[in-house]
Amino acid sequence: MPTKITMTVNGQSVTKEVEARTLLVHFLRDNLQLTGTHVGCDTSNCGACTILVDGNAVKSCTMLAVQADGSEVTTIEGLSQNGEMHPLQEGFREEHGLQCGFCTPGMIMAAVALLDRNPNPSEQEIREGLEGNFCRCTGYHNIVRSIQYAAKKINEPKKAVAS
Amino acid sequence: MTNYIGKAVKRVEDKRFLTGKGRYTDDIVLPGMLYAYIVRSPYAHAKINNIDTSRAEKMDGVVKIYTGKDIAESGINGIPTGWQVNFKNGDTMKEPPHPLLVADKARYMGDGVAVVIAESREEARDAADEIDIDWEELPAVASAKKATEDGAPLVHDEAPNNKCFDWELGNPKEEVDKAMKQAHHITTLEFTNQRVVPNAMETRAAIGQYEEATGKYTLYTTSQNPHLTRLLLCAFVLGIPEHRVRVVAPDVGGGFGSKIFHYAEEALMIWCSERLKRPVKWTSDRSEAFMTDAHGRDHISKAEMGFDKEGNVLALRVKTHANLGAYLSTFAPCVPTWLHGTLLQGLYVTPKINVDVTGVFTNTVMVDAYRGAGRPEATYLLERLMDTAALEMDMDPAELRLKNFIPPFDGVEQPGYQTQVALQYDSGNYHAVLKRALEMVGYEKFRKEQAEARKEGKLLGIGFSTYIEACGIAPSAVVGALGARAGLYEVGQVRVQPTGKVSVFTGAHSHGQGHETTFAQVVADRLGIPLDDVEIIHGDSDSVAFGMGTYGSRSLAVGGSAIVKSLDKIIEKGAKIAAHKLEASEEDLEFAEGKWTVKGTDKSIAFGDVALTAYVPHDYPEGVEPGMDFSSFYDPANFTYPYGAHVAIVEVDKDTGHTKLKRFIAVDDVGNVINPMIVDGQIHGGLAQGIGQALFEGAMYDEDGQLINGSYMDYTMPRADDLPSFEIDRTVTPCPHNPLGVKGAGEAGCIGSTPAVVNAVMDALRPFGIKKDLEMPLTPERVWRHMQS
Amino acid sequence: MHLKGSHQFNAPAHQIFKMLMDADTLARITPGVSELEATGQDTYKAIANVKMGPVSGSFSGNLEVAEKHEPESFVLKIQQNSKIGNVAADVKIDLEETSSETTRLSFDGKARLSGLLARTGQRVLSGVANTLSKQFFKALEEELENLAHQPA
Amino acid sequence: MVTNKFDYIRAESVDDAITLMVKHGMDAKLLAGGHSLIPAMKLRLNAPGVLIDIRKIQELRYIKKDGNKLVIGAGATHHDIATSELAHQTYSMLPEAADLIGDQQVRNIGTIGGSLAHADPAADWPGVMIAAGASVHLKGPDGERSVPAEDFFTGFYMTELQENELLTAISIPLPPEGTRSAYKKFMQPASRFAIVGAAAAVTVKGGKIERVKVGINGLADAAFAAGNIEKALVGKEPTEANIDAAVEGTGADAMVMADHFASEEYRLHLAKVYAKRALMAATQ
Repeated sequence: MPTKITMTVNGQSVTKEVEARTLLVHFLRDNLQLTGTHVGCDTSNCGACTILVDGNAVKSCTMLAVQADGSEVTTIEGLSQNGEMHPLQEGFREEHGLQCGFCTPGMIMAAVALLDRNPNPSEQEIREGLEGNFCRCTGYHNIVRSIQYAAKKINEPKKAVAS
Repeated sequence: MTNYIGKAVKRVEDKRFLTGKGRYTDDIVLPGMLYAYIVRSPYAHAKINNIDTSRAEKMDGVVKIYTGKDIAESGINGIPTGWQVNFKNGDTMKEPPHPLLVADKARYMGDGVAVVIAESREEARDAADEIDIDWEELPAVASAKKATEDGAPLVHDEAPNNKCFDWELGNPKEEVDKAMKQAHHITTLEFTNQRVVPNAMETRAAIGQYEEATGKYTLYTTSQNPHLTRLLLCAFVLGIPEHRVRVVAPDVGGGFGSKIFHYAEEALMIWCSERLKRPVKWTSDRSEAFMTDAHGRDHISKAEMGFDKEGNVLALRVKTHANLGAYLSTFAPCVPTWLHGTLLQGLYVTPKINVDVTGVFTNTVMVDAYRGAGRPEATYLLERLMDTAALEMDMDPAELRLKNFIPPFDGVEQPGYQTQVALQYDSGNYHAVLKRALEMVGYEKFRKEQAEARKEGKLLGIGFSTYIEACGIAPSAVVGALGARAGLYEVGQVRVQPTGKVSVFTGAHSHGQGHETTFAQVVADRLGIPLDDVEIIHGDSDSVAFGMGTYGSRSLAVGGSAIVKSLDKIIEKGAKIAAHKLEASEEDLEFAEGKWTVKGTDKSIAFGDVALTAYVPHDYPEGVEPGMDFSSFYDPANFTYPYGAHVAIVEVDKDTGHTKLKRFIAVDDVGNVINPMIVDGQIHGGLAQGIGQALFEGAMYDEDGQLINGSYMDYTMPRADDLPSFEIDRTVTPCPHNPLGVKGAGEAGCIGSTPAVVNAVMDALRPFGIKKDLEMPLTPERVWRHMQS
Repeated sequence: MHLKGSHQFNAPAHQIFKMLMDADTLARITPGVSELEATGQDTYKAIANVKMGPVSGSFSGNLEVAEKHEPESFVLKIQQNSKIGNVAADVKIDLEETSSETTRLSFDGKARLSGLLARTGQRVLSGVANTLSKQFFKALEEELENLAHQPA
Repeated sequence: MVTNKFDYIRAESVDDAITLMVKHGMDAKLLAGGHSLIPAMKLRLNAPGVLIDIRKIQELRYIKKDGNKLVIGAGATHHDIATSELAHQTYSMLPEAADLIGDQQVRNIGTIGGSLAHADPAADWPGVMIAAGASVHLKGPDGERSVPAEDFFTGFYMTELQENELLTAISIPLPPEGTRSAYKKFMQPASRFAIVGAAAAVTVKGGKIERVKVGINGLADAAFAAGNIEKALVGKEPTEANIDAAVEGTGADAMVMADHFASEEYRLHLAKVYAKRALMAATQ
């Protein structure tokens, strides 16, 4: 029995009919063609499917689309603003925080939430903050650097933007 | 600025990945696409008495269900292997059929039995639950050693004692035995190099698309090796015409070896699509991936190393049982033999070496190349022997290595080093990497700290590992003689467009390695044009002439060299055109900074103008063809031989046995470096995987052949907080036989790191006596038990 | 998976043995078993529903009582299949009279799991086994108590 | 990755949820955070016909002081507790344990009520609740009742919750002055559930231990109170030697679990080590 759901995804309101069992990640990928959110496991460990729901990082493979009815959802596709990369996207590029790119969207979304709560994390706090995200390519070394890069950029006085 | 080689150029591929616009196989949706779900054996070994699909066929959305019987009746050959290793007595290795779906009997937990094809993923999954299979469970065997014992269950009736082959390399056994007799000290280790699961973050997926109107087949697949997949698919499995088959490996989310091989699902999707006249997609779940992706390692070895009084190595004797799994995967026979036995010289002047390997079938998923493939196993064996010998002989493990290293040679002035096990090393200065690593670690200071810590009851340990690997696989004639059923050259095509922009087609495949950047750097640098004017195209058999894929750290050494060959041809032809336009002779021209200049003058013509002339040949040299497009096949003269020294420092919790990796130092020599940022990244990733094997990872089959840790709830993947920041450096000894002087960096980290960590734990446990039979992964309980014993 | 446990009952061995040989009683006290139907001498068809935390499955298969040595011991052979995996177990049950009115029941055996259960259930298996055996012992105790309270 | 089919109903209130449970009976499951249930359903280890979603019931999501008690609504997420100043002031082991559950994504969604009702023996909350002397509040069609945490966990995934009952809140008596607490956990490296977790709450007065409560999870099929420690330590000085002696025998009469990560023997050893670590952290 399909259910009608409405949510705001990357700033746009969408209304669709879904089966109750449709996972949020499948809803994003199949119904909205937002294939940047990936599925890396089936036990809620790897974090490749991490997105923001109402500002909180969640694993979209462990949430039903119907549970997100009425929510505000942000995926990797909604992160850049006005064609400008988010400091984390920039950081991952500058510090070579990605290789195959598969874990990257989930990793970045988890990092967005991490910096949101702790704008000045230590290396250890970054490493612990990423416990819900697996990367098999980078050994995490450059991911940590990428997040440090972004933290620095976010915390810089906004004079560059103002001028 | 067009000087790109050696610069940490930011990756050109990143933008799409960072914005969620990567295009992986499962992202692709084709019109009219159907979805496949594969029903798999829950048993490691079982007869299929009957399959009843009648209820499932009536389920909503089900289009068709095929079983192993349908496959058998259509007369399809199974999946072949790409390498032949014969028995010592000359008999051909056992190569039992490997059907796309089994009809009579399942031979490992996960063996495909039936495929349900439905209008949606959900409907295919629902219907699969309604298939009734009458199984008759048979006794199973999972251990390579047990499988060879008399009376063990037989995986294939045609392979007595489950032996696929037995194989020997090195000096005659009698010579080695004789040398051992003269040894002052012999260090012996018996251990398992455990089975690990590659776990690329993207699971495998395949879409088969057959278009009736054109007779064309397209396979989208998560492959490191699209052309080889096409060749195997067409020539061996389905017998379909290769010129009508296109294999596309789009963005691929990591491979680490597991995506080199041609898998049954790829052929199955094409076969189903041909019958149903609609595209069919299969995407593996992670649980399915654990059961069906080829695993790595799984050697049971006995290794003995003999030393004289001064600690000089006299001889090495190795006996290995290598688990191959239930069927032969693409490179399976090659990994424990030619990629393992040949590396047992290591960095040492061991005068006598004999290695004996038995390849064994078991009721487990296939075992094949995993990052390093054979070389990590060889390195683990040697480096555990070295540290253990040092402990037993009360010598310093670093000193023992320095004493036994092969002296430096550059492969130009001094010849390459001929080993006892078939290979000839290209160039190396092994003392330099270890000395640099010791310096970085602050070795003397550490030993003092360690002594202090021990007084306080703290368990600090340091472990070493030095390694060499054979990469840049490989000279075709050599590998052909060793049993490869294909050549191992690479193809590089450079197409200069009329406006001077350059499209480069490579048979190497990038799935994280950054070819689109590194290769573009090589091209832009050589042609003296902006990086942005170069596009690297890979992974599509319709675009690229041919290719042997990416594995064995071969892309730049072999694939890059093929591109360089084509670039040379472009520059040579360009010179003819330039000479004509400049009214000078070719010999008077020089090519630099993207232009041909008449030596000693300011008369020049830019690359772009020459390109345009080649395509608009109004005023053109006689006898020269229009256009600028060259393809080259590069077949290397030898393997390349990266090497390095790794050092781990650990602290073991005395109460729990938990190991904390505190520092990891790696000094690698991968030859010349095109993009240091990318090389560093490759090293980091390899280190994490090697450390993972030492401390966390290991596939566990119980004695009934059930994989009992087939999910991330039970199989430990290294996480960010399990690892320290890595301290890495390198030395540069160029490869003397390829035009770029590169050796390869993809596997280095994974090869050197595992034994360093294990050795460090053993060193930490030194106050409890000399511990050597601790099995990987070094779980807290195992370490704790050692402290109790 | 190794299955092992023991419990002391306030009843003589022959009484417990008899009770365990009775299909109706066995169906009542075996956790999850909803149906036990005799298919021959000491062989049964069994249907079980196991609901425990994250796992819920309907099993069906056979149960056989073998190597009977009344009243000391017997072997329970169980084969149960389900969509989430299959279980095969051989469990030896020993009844040792510790006094004229008390008996120690011990079991020792092996359960072999296959499929999804084997692959994903390792973390929970020994807990499941512990709880199931606790439930079994408790139910058997209650059954014995009921019997004791019934007029002879 | 595809669950069986089911119907989904979002409950608007606690009473609504209870009515729905009564209506749908055994076929229904409550969906709180869903981080245990949904993965099991994706693997088809479980297939309820109806899911009653209680995640959005606002009346369940709070952390407040009520008289001499800290009351945590069942819908409070692990993250809510990890960042609650009130929880920290009451027992520092509350945010300490919350922070060790899963990962940030899990903590954002997973709820304390869901975790306690699920009663995974390797979960962290049961041991902490026992050490805190908490009571679990339940509401069903026949009214409300409360059960001491110590009695609530009855077995593997089994609790005192009866059919159609909903766990609504946890109340924790405010500890006497001089009380400190800690939660220490030895993680299963893959899942990061506890192989052994030990929560300790210790009240020291005049240099002597006046009250001590230790809850152990992960070791046995249900979390339990380590009575041996309590007996051994009350009235004693909180010295390392006394603690060493007190943790001997921890879990000796428990039905200890074993798996390929940790044998019975090792788990028992860890129980002692972690009980000691928690006690040391709460006293030194």
